[in-house]
Amino acid sequence: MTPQNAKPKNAKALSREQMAWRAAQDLPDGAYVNLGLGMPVLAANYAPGEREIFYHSENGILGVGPAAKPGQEDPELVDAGSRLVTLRSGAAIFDSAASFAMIRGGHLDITILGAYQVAANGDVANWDALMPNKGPLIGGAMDLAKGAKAVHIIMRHNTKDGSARLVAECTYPLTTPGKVNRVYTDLAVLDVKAGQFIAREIIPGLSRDELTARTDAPLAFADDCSELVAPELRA
Amino acid sequence: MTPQNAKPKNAKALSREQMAWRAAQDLPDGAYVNLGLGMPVLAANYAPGEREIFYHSENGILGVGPAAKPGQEDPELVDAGSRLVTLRSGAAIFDSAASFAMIRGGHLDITILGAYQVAANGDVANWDALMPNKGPLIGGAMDLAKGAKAVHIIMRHNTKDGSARLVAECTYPLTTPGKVNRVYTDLAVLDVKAGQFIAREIIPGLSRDELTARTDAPLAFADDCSELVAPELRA
Amino acid sequence: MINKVVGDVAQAMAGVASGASIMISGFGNAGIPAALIRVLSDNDLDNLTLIINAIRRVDECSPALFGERRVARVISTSFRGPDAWPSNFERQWMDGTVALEIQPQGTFAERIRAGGAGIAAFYTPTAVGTPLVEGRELRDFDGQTYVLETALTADVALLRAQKADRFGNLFFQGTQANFGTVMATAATLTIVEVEEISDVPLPPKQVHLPGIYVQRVVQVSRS
Amino acid sequence: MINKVVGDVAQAMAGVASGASIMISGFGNAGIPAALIRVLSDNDLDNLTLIINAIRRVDECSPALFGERRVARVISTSFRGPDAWPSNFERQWMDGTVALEIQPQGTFAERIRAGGAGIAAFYTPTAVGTPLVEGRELRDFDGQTYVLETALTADVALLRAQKADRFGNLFFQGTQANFGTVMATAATLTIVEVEEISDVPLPPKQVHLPGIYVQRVVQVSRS
Repeated sequence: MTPQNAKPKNAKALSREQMAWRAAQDLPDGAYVNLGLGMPVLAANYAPGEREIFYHSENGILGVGPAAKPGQEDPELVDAGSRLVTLRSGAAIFDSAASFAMIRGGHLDITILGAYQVAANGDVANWDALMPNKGPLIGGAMDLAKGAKAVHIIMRHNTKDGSARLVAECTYPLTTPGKVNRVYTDLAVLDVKAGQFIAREIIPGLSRDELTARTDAPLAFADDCSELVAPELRA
Repeated sequence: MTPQNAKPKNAKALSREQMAWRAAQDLPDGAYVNLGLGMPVLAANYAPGEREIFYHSENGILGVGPAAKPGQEDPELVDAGSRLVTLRSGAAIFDSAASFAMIRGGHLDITILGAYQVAANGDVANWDALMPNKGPLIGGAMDLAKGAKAVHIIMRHNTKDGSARLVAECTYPLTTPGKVNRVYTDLAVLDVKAGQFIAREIIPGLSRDELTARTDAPLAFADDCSELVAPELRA
Repeated sequence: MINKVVGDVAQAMAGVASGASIMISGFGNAGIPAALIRVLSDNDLDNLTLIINAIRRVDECSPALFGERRVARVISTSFRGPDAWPSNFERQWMDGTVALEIQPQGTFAERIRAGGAGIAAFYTPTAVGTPLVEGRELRDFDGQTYVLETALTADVALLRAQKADRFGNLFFQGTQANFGTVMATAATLTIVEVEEISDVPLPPKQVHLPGIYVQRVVQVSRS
Repeated sequence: MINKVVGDVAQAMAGVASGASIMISGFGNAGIPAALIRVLSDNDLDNLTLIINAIRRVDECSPALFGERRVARVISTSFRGPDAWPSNFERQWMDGTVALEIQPQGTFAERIRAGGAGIAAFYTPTAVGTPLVEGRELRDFDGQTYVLETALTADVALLRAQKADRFGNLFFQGTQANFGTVMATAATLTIVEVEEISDVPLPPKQVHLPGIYVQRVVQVSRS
């Protein structure tokens, strides 16, 4: 695939907030969900309000609530992004060993992670882009990707130079092989199944040909493939 | 060794309570101690009152207090012997996995166990006397004997038919090899060191020869070997 | 909305089937889910595997379970209790109709923890040098010998706790937690009988077991 | 009488020597023993091994520790923080003067737990299929592949908690526990700075870490 422009010309790519919003719509009522740093953690702002979702933070919270209001912060209550947070009703707190026992033991329903690359066989690479002078950032991602019942990825469809992030085979070091179920990009929502990506939703104005050109892996389209429409959201 | 009478004729063997009392005198201030079922658990009644000792119960207590008084029992607060107990000040409660992590991790200072046999190399056998129609009773003994920093045994010096329990080699299945440091019997206090028993205290009236005859293993006498005198105690 | 509270013990036990492996909490009387155990023998189950430390309590709660030979296999840590010998279970152990796997209590607890924590196996020093590890895989680390033990999981875990809220969060009284906390993590379906359902969510620092590990809660008052 | 409370941080850190392996708790700012970290660089130590998730916090608390090249080796889970690059630690990683062992956070936590729990090694699925396990011992259990990880222990653990009593029992505020609870079990000498010394013993159900795992406690108020 020839590198493209980072973003399509004839369609409006989703913003970070809109990608997070879209991912949030798929979180079911009663789900236990871990949100990775960056875009994934924004999803908590956009889940439909009537659903009860327990957000897990790998430093030891099940039931992360909204960010603490100024003046009401508890400096010792932080999430995995070191943000000062609150707890939702029914939350529990525990230590890191218990937290990763929960992750590794397969108890979380969904983890949403950022990534550099996702391959058509479900491999994900998100911890080391092999950049000079940039150290690796493993943290809890390998445990989460391996342990969660479902792995959802939020990432831009292409790199800044237009290269594909949805690839036939990851060129960056893997976080875990074969675990990704779904990818939310700024152009589409895609399932990962049987060695290919299956587009379920595409942003208005983007042709199937352009999505195919921007994807460096086997890509099919769901029979009910529809428009990916997200509300306007402030950053 | 020819079987003897169960008890010596010319000396008064210690009672269960007196053996427990003697073992309790060696529990230092600030020690974390697990007491096995039977005679060992009696030791808690006899430790010098000015010493702060934290008794561990493998079902999840560090800081077992005295038995609950009638009418003040909490039916959900039991020790490893299923006795309704209280907590001492500064006690903590945890689950069985945490309790055995504490045991196995080598954090307890002393465990006092009952036994069928102790060998001169420190082997102990206390879970299966190979009696017909008597099932094994492992419980937490193997973890405790392996994990505690020091293993003390309370047991009668001889069986009911007069056979030795302090032996050159255990004939019953081992609980753990090579871990016993000290044995409190109804006749003597003995250290286990360098492949032999070393008598440190002997009850009044019992000759060294008779103790030797009643011990089926290498037996030496400490230079400062003294009389083992325990107060009269009610059962 | 999350609501894990069910109306009665029959609903709580719905779907527990013949052939199931069932972990049961309890040490002494603390944490024994006596009402759930009784329902086990009301239902027409057989070929059960019981994973339980307090094996003799089963006979006390429900003589029919062994009496009617519904249990095929027991994994436990000891079974010679202080009471009159033999219980129904013990009779079946003696006549060889119940398979018994017996192991140190710490190994039992750690295997269950591993089962819930995604650890496939671990090396423990306990029981090395004893007949229990004959034929087993041993290995030295830093000059000490360890035995390989594998994780234990089950279809069902039965627990008792003092309080629960609708999220399935549990508060344990006294030493009620014992094996229950790890059993809940290692079973597909965790069912808990509790003294009290709290109408308000338990405060976070009072949650001894997070509701993620609990599927059903039922109130069974003992008082 | 048991009294684990010492008068000041210098007393608390007495005997921590060059060449020591030191576990340090903390996630974000929660549970970071900042005062103890600062004392580490006041003392004339070198050749230290730091076992810490929040490695960049060390530079923030005590630039001298890496600045004066007192650390020979770091075991951590990631170190590219959100702040300006590079920290003193990161400079030394780049020029190769600090050895770095990096691993998944769950493996890091579990290795430390194993160290405190007497487990020599365990098989975990995390990182299988990634470059991190190249050359490592893999093994299949029930059709899934696992990697063998060994226990981590240390000479010293440094923690921060909200409250302690004279027995060394700890109460953690918020998410302050994080790695501290397991680090305390895996170290020979556990030193804790706390916001508050409680004159009365902590109630049993408020004890998040039993005092058996704590050797010294010192009050360091942040407010």
